Amino acid sequence: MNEHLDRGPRSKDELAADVARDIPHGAFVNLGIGQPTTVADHLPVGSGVVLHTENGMLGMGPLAHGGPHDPIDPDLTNAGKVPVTALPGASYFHHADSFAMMRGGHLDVCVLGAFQVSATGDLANWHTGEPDAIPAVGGAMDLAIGAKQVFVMMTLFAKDGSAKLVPGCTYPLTGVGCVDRVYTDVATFEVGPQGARVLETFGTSYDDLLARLDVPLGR
Amino acid sequence: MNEHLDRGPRSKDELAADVARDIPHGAFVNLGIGQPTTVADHLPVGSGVVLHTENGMLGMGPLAHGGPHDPIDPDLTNAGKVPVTALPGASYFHHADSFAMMRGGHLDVCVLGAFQVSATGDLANWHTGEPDAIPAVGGAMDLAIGAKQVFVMMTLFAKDGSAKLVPGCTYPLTGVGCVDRVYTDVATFEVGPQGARVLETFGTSYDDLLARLDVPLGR
Amino acid sequence: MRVCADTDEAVAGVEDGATVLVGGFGMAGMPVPLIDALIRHGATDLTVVSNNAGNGDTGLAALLAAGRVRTMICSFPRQSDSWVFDRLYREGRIELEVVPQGNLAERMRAAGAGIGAFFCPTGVGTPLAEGKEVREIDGRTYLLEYPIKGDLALIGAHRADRAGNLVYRRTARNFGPVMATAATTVVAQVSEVVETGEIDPEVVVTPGIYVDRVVRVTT
Amino acid sequence: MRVCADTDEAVAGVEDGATVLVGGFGMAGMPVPLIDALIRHGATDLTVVSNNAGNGDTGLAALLAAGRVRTMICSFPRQSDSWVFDRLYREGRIELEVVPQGNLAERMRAAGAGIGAFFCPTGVGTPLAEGKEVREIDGRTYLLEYPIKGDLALIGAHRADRAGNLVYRRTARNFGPVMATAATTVVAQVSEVVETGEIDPEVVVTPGIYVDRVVRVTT
Repeated sequence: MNEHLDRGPRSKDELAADVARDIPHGAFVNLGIGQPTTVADHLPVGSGVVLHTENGMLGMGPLAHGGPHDPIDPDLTNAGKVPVTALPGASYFHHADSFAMMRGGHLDVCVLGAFQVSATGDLANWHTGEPDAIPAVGGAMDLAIGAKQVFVMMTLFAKDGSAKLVPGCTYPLTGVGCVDRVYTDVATFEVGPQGARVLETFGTSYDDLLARLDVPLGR
Repeated sequence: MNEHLDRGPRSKDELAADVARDIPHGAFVNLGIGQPTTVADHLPVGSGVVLHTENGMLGMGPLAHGGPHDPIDPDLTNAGKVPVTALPGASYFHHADSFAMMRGGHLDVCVLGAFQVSATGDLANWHTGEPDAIPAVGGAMDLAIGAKQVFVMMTLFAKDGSAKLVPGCTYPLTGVGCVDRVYTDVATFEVGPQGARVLETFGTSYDDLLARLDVPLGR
Repeated sequence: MRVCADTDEAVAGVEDGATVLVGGFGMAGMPVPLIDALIRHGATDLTVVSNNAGNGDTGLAALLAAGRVRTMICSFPRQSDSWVFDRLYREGRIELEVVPQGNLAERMRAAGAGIGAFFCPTGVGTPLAEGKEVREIDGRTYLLEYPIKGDLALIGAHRADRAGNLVYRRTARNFGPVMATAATTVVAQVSEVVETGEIDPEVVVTPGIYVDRVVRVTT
Repeated sequence: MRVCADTDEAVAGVEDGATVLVGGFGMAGMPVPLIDALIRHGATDLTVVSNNAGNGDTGLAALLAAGRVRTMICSFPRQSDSWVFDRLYREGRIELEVVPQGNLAERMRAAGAGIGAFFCPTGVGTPLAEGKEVREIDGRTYLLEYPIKGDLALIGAHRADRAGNLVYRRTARNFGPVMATAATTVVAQVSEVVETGEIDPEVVVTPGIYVDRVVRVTT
C-alpha cells in the first residue's frame, strides 16, 4: 500500500487519469454516464482500448463537436444520448446483441459511478431510496453484473460527511458483490468476498481511513 | 369432402402441386428435405411465396445447376446441403437467428415428410426406433413446432401395407400435436385436437379409408 | 408487406388496450411521425414499451399527455425533459414497470424467438428482483424473466425494400430489430424505399418476414 | 486480437479435454484448415460441438479418425458419407449427444449471452425430452435447456479486419457468429484480412470483441 501524504486528495481529473492508467492495453471497456465518461480523455494514444456503448456500438470515438471531422449526427450517440463519433474498426449492433455482449462477460472493464459500495462489492447507484423518487434503472443493473471487472469512481464521503464505502448499502442495490475496485478522491480500494483493502491513499493516511470508515480495511 | 373416384391415387408430382396450391399467396415457407422440396417446382409464378432455409436464408431460389445464371457456390446451399440460388430480396442470417425465426412462429407454413402422423397431429419423422440406428434429428423437431401451419406429405400406407395415419405413433415422436394437414397419395386429411377429418380422396372412397385406417375419420 | 401511402394508413387498425412497442433510444430511431399518427388514430388504454418515457412535449410525450397510455414499461423514465411522464406518474394516472435495459431487450427477443422464459443474472438481490423466481445454476444466481410481446411495433429504420427488408443507421438501430421480431404487426418508418433486390442480402438487418408495413417519412 | 502467421499458431494452446466448437453446415463455413491444424497439434479427449459429425475422410472426420474426440455434440451425425463417425459409434468408441439444430444454436447463444438456462418448446414429448425439466408457461409446454460453452471455437468467415471484425459469405455464415460468442478462445479462418476501418461498421456480423485470432487461408 502506498500512502501519499505529501499531497491533497485527487482532483476529478487525476482520478480519471488513474482509472485510465489501470485499464489494460487493448481492453474492451464501457464507461458509465457522468464522471466515468471522462476516463476516455485520459486513455493514452495507442492504448488500443475499445469503447462499448450499450446503445449498440463498439469503437466509440470522442464526442462530436460539429466540426468537419466530427459532425453531429442524431443517429450516432452514446448512452447519455450525446452525439459522438465512430473510430475505424467500429461496429453497430442492436440492443439485444449489445446487452448479450455485456451480460455474457465479454467486456473487460466497466467503470461506474456510485452512491454507495459495500466492502464486499455490493453496488448502489440507481436509486436514492426516497419514497417519491421515480425509479429509473436504465442499463445500470446490466452493467453492474456484466463486465469481467467493475471499477467504481466516486468521492469517498457524501456532502453530509457520511462514508460511501459502507459495511452494507442502505440505498437500494444495483448489484450484489459485483464491484472489484473503488477509486475515490482520497484512496483506492479493492473490494470483494475478502472485504475491503486499501491500495493507495491521497492526502490521507491508512489510519485516518480506518478511523473514518465503518468497515475493516486490509492493507 | 370431395371423393375423386374416377381416377387413381395422386402421383408425387400431383401431390406436390396440390400442396403448392394450398400455400397462401406471399407466405413464408420452409420446405423440408426430400419430397417437400419438390413443392417449390409447383409454386405458380407470382405466388409471392418466400422460401426459408434453416441454415440461414430467406428468399431461396431454385437449385443451382452451374449455368451462367445459377453458378454453383459452395457457400450457398439449402438445408440438404445442395447448392441453390438466391432471389432478389433475399437475406442471410446466422443459425440462432434462423431458428428464432422458426421457433417464434414467424413462418406461415412448413412442409415435412413423415413416417407416421397421429389423428391428433403428433409427428414421427426423425427416427425409425430401430435399436441400432444412429439417432440424428437435425432441424426436424424445431421445424415441427415452429411454423403457424405444418403440412405433411407422405404415402398413406407403408410398403408393408401398414397405415401411416395412426391412432398414436409407434415410432419415436418428433413433435406433439404439431401437424395440421396430411397430404397423401390417396387422400388429404386435417388432423388436430378434434381428430382426423378427410378433406379429399383420390382413387379411393371415404368408406374404403374408414375400413383401412384404425382411426375415426370425420368428413 | 405493404408500402403505405402515409403514416395514418401505417397505424390503422390498432385497438384500444393494445401493447405497443416503440423503438428508439432518446431521439435516435424514435419513430415520431408514427407516434403522431397513433395519436390521431385515437387508440387508448395502451401499454407502451419503450426505453424511455417521452422527452419534451412531442412524440411519446404527446401520446402520454393525450391520456392514451395506461401502463409504461421502460428502463429509464426519469430524464431532464420527461415532465409529462413525471406529472402523470405523480398524479397516479399512469402505471410504471421499470425493467433493466438489457432485460427489456432480451424479454422482447424471447417473445420473438419462441422462448418461454429465461434465467437472467441481471437484478439479482435488488428491489427489481421482488416476486421473481430465483435459481442457482452452476454457482451463479439468476432470476426467471418472461417474454414481452407486442400487438404493434413502431420502429424507425433507414431504408426498406419492397419486400420489407430493413437496414438502420448507426446507433439508431438500437431496439428496432428486436421489436420487429416481437410484435404481431410491425410498422417501420424509413427515409427511403427501394426496389426489392437493391439491398445486399448480406447486410439486411431485419428480414422482411418481420415487417408488415413500411412508410416513407421525410425528416 | 492477433493475426496469426499460420493455422498452427492459430490453434496453439488448446488442451486435452477441451470443448471445441466447430462451425459449418456441411462444407459451407467448415474450417477444414483449422481442423487439420488441430489434428497436428495433437490435443485429445476432446468434446466437439458441430452440426454434423464429419463427412468423408477429411476435416472433422479426420479428427474423429485420429481418435481425438471423446464426445460429439451435434444435431445430425448420420449422413451418407459419415462412415468414420458411424464406425466409431458402433464400436462404442465415441459418445454422442444429439441436440435439435435450433437448440444447439440457442444453447450456444445462451452461453455467449450470459443466460443461465431457457425454456424452449422444441422436443417436448419426444425421446430427447428425457431427463429435462418440463414447465407449462401461458398454456404451452417447454423444456429447460442449458448453455453450451466452448473452450475453443474454430470458425470459417470470409473477411476480417485487423480488429477482428468479421463478415461471412451467404449461408456459410450459419453457426459462426453464434460460436464466436460462446467460446473462451475464438479462432477464425478467413479468405482475406483487411486494414482496420475497411469493413463498414454497419455490416460487421461478428464484432472484433469476440475474436481472439485470425488466420488467412487459401482455399
